[in-house]
Amino acid sequence: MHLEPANFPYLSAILFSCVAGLLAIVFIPAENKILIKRVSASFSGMTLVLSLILFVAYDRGLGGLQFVENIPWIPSLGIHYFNAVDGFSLPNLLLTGIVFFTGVLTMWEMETRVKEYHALYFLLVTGVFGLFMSMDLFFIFVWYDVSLFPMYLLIAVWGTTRKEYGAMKLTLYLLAGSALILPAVVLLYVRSGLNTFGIVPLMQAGLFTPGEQKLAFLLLFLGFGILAGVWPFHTWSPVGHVAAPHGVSMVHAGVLMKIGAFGVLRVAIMLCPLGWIYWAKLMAVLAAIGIIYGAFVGLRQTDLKYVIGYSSVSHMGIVGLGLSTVTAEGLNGAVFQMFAHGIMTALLFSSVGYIYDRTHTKAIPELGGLSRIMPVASTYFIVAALAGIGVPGLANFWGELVVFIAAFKTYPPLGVIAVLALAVTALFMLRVVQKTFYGPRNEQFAQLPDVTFAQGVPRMILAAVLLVFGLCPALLFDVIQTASVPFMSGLPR
Amino acid sequence: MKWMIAAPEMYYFSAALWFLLLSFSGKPRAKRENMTALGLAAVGVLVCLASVWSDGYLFIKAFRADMFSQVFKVLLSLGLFLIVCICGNISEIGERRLHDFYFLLFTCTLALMLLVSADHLLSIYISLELSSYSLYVLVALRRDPRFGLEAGIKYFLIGTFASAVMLFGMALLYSAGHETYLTKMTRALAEIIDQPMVIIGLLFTLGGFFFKLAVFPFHFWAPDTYQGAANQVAAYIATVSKVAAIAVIVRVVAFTGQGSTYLVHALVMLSVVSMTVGNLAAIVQKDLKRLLAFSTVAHSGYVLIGILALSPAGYTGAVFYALALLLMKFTAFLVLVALADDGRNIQIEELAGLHRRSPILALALMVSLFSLAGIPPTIGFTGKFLIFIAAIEKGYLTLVIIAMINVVISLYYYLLVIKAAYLLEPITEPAPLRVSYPIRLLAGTSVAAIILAGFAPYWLIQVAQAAV
Amino acid sequence: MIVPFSHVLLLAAVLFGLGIFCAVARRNLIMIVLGIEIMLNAASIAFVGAALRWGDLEGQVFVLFILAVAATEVSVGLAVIVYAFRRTGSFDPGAFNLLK
Amino acid sequence: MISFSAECATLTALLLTTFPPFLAFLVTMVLTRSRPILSAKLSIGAVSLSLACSIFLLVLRWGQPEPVQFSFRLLASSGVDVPFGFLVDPLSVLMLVIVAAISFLVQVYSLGYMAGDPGFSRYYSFMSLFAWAMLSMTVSLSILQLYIFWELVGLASYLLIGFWYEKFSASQAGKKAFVMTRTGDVAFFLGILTVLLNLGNLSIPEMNGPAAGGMPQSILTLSAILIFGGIIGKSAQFPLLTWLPDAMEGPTPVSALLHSATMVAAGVYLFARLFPFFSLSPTAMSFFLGIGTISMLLASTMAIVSRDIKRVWAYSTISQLGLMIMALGAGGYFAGVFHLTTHAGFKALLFLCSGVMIHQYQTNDIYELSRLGCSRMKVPILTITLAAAALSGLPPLSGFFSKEAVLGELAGLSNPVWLCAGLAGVFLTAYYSFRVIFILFSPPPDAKPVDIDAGSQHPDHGDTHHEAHYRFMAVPLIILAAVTVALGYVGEPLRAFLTGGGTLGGVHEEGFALSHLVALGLAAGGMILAWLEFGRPGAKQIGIVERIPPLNRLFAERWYIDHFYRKIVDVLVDRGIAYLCWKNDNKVIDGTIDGMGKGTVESGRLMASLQSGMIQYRMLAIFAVMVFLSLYFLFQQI
Amino acid sequence: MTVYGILFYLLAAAVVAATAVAITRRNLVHAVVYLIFSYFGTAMLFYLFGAPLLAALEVIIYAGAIMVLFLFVVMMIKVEAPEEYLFPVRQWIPAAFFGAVYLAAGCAMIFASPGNEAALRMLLATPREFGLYVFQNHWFSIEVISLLLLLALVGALRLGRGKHRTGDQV
Repeated sequence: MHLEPANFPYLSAILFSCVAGLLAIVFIPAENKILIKRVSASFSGMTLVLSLILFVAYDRGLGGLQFVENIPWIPSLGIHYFNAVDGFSLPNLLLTGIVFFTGVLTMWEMETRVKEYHALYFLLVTGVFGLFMSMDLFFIFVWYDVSLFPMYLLIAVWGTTRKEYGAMKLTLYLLAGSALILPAVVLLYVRSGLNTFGIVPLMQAGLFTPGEQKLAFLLLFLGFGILAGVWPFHTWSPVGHVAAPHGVSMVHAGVLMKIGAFGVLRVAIMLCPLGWIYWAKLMAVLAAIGIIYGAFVGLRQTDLKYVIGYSSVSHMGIVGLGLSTVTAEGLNGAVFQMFAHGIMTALLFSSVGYIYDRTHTKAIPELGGLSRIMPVASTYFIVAALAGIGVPGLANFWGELVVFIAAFKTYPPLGVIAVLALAVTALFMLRVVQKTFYGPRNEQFAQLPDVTFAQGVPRMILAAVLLVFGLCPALLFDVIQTASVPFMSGLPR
Repeated sequence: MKWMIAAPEMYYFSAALWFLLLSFSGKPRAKRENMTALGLAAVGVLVCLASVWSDGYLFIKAFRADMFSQVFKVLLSLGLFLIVCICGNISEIGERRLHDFYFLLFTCTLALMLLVSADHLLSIYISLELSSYSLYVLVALRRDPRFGLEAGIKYFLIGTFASAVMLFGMALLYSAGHETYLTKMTRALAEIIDQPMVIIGLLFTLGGFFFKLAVFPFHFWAPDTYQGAANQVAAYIATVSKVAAIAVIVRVVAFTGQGSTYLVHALVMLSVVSMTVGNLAAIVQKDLKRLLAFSTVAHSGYVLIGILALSPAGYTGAVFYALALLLMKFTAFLVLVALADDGRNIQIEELAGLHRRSPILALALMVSLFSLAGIPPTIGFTGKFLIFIAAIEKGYLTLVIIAMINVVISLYYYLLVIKAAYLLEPITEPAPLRVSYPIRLLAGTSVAAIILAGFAPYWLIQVAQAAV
Repeated sequence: MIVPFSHVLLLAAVLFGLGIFCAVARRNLIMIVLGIEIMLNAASIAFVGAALRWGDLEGQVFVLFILAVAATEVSVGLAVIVYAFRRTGSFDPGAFNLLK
Repeated sequence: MISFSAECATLTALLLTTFPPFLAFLVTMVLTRSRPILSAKLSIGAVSLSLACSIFLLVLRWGQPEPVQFSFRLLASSGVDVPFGFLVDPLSVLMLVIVAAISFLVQVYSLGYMAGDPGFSRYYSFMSLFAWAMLSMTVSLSILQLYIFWELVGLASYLLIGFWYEKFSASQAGKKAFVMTRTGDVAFFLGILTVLLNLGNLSIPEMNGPAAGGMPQSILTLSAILIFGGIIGKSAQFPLLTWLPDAMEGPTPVSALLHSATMVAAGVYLFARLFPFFSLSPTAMSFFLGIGTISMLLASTMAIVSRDIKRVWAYSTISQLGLMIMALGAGGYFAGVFHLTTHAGFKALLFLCSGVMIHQYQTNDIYELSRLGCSRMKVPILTITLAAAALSGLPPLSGFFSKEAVLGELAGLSNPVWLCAGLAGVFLTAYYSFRVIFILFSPPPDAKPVDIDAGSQHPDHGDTHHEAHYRFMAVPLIILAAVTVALGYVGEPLRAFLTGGGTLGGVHEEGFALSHLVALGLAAGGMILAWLEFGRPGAKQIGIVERIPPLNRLFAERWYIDHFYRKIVDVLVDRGIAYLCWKNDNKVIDGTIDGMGKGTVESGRLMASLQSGMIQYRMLAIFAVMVFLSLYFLFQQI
Repeated sequence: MTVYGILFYLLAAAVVAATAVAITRRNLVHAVVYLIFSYFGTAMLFYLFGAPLLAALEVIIYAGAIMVLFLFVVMMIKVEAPEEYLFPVRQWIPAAFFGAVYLAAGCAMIFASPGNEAALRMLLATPREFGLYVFQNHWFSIEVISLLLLLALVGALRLGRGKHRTGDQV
């Protein structure tokens, strides 16, 4: 694999601006809320800018790992502070930057315990960034947990519906996942005999016996899969989505679930390709079930956020399906879908957040006729919903398209099932749109204000991103391919 | 001057005697005694640090000073110092008793140091008894006699019972192997280690130390004793004596248990049961100290994993874990002591609204609990990580998975505590909490230490490796 | 030549068992302490026997110290028990159930 | 050199045709929401530009049947190479013109119809989106690209049908349209994937080319039928035909657009587009023929009994589309496309006329309309009659020629059933269209005609601009009427242009006379029957069918197809699968997890209770464990 | 079987019997007295095993000091004997069960280990050499034990002395 050292430590700079923001917030007196918000907005904006720079500066022709920073951390254990970016992680970094920034803006009106909220939020995102950019198993695990444990307080303190139950469930569930990841990681470390946690050295073929790979892959897949909302282990995610405050839901559905899928890709698939090939069918079946199942359960929901939660179960199923087709297209589609779904679901939650803050209800039957009252807000939601349906011209379409093509090539029957789910998804998404926004003007909320320009900014950004990548997907596919194609070509068959 | 290798012991001996003499003199005054003790403990830390490199034998090889023991002495002295730091307003020990209190505290530390570097079964036994007895008295010293007495009796009876078991075990070992020096036991036991009598003897012998470490089934004293003893004493038991126990178990197992698969089986069972029992029982606790006691039981289970790997990596992990336990448990108790200004027991719901009443304490509590749960980037995680590496190197994957599941369970009750501190609002607004500046400083430092040692543990690991 | 060493161990084991039985089965604090004393005694018999078997003095030395420890134990233990009796008015170990 | 410049010009024209509406859509959507007039201007300007360029293209490409392609790279994913670009051949050019023209007229018309509507600029932005999607779909190079714009067409029609979303029925209809077409599209997509896997390529020329012949017959049939699923959805053919009548909930101009040139026409267009590919599989072709026939007859029967003027035309659309599909299925490439062309003209005319009346009298009911005296609105009533005549295929109007062509194709088939079905269709068409006309013309005696200007107005705008609006609406009517009359006579040159010298879809001259005479006779018969029942003075205005209640109900209820779907969605999906999944999620999966949690806590309580025992129990426990371990070791030994 | 052997078995039997009787006495005084007998037996065993000094110490310290201390306490606290419910079933049945298993396991184990069949020879450790040995090899432990005794003294003092006042404080 090609390694391109960084001329400037952009990645550390991203982490640093997160940590710096965290410290800055910690040292601002809690009374000075507006300053805290400004600080957090500016620091998150900095990360967004940096990730954009990365996205632009990444040499697509060269491919491989770029912006490499490699510092020995615990030599005796072969742990390195090894940050790098490749075609898989770059879109996710960009995604994180966008969602982070917009998430901060979305929660601008929140006034309770602002300081703690933003501090924990920064901690959360630090973990996410770190995980996406780290190439060292130890650090990946560390970042994974760093991004998990703020969730409990974030949900339990600032959340809404059944928040303590949801928070506890989510935290325990995800830590159960990490309970499977850590042994697998250590197993790989020990069995490699190289005394290193670095992914690059561990990737060399023939390092692990097929047996080890199967075992480790299963553990890792289950561990990370829980976070990715793989079918039987998905129940934490709708509950968590619903309970969490909107900004956190955005990060949570938009980025955290991607961490799961990314972990499967980065750790499980890259280190245990044989295990991947061995378990691929299982993955595919679970993913297909998740797709159709999530859509059907979504049909029954009466809570806006529950609907979104189940839709993301379904959409993450598409990601899983892409990962399970042992092909480069599959990987491309999966990563693209991660990005697209992240943006889309963030937009959904952001709009729901606005609506909820005004109407103080998420129950679909109580809503309705909002489109007349807050046309702009509902437009944002509808755009996101359409993206979720997979309407061409918005980013999600491409991810689903490529994944379906790949899946149809590898597992025709599952591909058919997954494609059928499209109709169901359309049904329930449109149902929600109709019940929430259409219908006669709802007098109960008649005097509520519409989104002002300033409030609209985060949603505008997200919608614009959806549109841009929907119109020229090549922007992203070019990047992803630099990672997927060499990886697949180097795969032992 | 070869006596210098015993410098720490002599120092603490004289310090203890000094308090003994004081106790015959005038009436103690809390502030002054605390200051004296603080000074003495601080100097003690320095002494131990100074004698880290000393190496050699004393008393016809009954006393052995090497890197291992000296490092642990540093830990012990550090622990004592920290404990003395939070003894500022120790209201549960009558002011009249303060001299005895500090005398016992220092004696116990001395005993633990002797225990760490004792090399002869007899000296191990005697030093263990010395430390245990000082702890019995310390526990019973609590002013509220209902608690103090009951805790004292339970601690005393189970302790002596365990020590009798241990003695019998030693007798078995001796009668089977004719060796009483740990260093020679490896050779002596090599060929007969698989005889049931020897293993039973070994296990009985370890029983005494398991009692100190509160491993199932010798853990039964822990919850009641923690709950019944004064907060500071409980803190001392939870931190310092645990460190010594880990040290002596590592040493004994390392010297005697080599190549015995049955012993490993036994240890596996005990560790699994300990962590499961500890974590499960902790879920339903209301009293914070009791909860911490059960979590101690669980942690003893984790430590055993590192020890039963019977490999240098495992011992390194155990040593590192000793330090981790010291820090984490101390931080938790620090919060507890700072909250219980009148020395009462803290119920979990009393933590309500802590995040407003004292953010720094709430933070310290959260960090220490997450560290106890083993969440990175805290020292608790690093300790577990080292131990798990050692275990998986020996192929105990299932054991590690069980341990991780236990970690998840444990997180549940830690989160309940954190929830109390951060979510719940007190029904009746309690008296405003006055946290003295030094305590705040201490809390901040320990939080920083936990996180830094978890995030950049390199040189600490080096030290642990050097010690083994 | 007296007897095989195993018989001595057997004696010790029986005494140890009796001690444990006493400590476990009697509902009386003093009897618990007595039982523990019996256990110590069993241990010391084993030690002396072993010393005789190996023909050295280590075992006997152990016994010497066991005597001292036993004395300590009894003094502290009885002090605590008397203290407890003064409070609860009985030797019933079941009387201590405050902590749970 | 020449060719190059020609290509260059073509490309420019193409770009200028397709993109302006999109830009108009973005601008009107984002910037000029609050300025309706400006939005309208922008959108109409854009579409007129497209119209101009498409006509220019037509002129440019006239007489050059060989296709020209331009391809660009849009999606880069290894293994999936989707050629994106433009495919310019007679068919696409012709379609471009139709689409652009109709969109233009409809948008102009809407100036009047939609005036003062609160969502005016939204309306126009959606219109532009619609135009863009349809135009780009027309010239797409690859079937996948076509699918993408096909979806966008569906999206636009969803937005437009549900335009008045305050009305529940409207939003419902929009949703229904989208989901039903989506269902068809799933099949379409699967078909595309099948083709991709077996042909390895999705560009339309490739599929129509010889390469496709290499595919095994079964695969060919399968993929053809799957793709046809999309057509069924879009063109509202037999199983999925119920969304189209509901789509009348949208504003009438939208219906006009939908029914004439864009939405439903897309289906037939796709058929024509892939005609060579489809015709590789006879099985599939006869299947299509069957579907077309069924839909045609069903729809006509429904049209007979409907009282809602727009619905009548909607059913007629379905039946006419069925007719086109029959034609194509019968191998009449030109006939189908020709009928599509003419149908676009007069169907748009029909809707627009009805739109004027509806706009005037605020009702869709034909009897109401005639009672209110709509017959006194000169332009609409005349043009609608004209259009109806064209629809029922009376000479010398365009409908006549195209229908004759179609029937000619059917007559050419070996099996006479198809021809008979077609003729029956002709009869029914004439009957229901003139039923409407006669009802409109002969108001019941108790009619109290309302003066035009005093007529109740569109709710949202006053009388002042009324004249202007009327003019806006009248102009397109007249233009379309002219087209309707004229279009019939360009048939032959069009055939030449399309078939490029008769390569495709041969014509069957034999049997011409017979079938045509019969057709004419039937059309006249239908007309006369309608006159007898509705037209002649003193007619009770009750059709035969209405005299037979069960039949009437059957037709009025659309053969209960809709109930069937409702049932499926309600019972099977909602209360069935979805409910089960949901329960499973709550009870089984979550139940297990929570149960584990509760179990843990309970066992914790147990463990803690062990703690609270007496001292001696604890010693006993220690002793027991020790004994157990010794036994363990012992048995290890032995 | 030498006379020493017979002696050993007699003594062993006596010790076990005395202990068994002792632990079943309801009256604490009786129990303590019987235990003193068992300690005498033990002392003789020590003598038999060639540890005269230990025998003497056993008598002096155990039988003399410790048991007398017990007696003293029992006397001091005039405890009404019948108050105790001797051998509650819930305690002694499991205890007896495990005791039995333990003995079985113990026998199996003792006789399983080959080394234990070694017959004991007669040896004698004169007090002089014993003392020398102790103070040459184990004076470290002696120091520690002295500290332990001191601590026990202090502890006993504190626990015994302060109790009334602490008791009053509550």
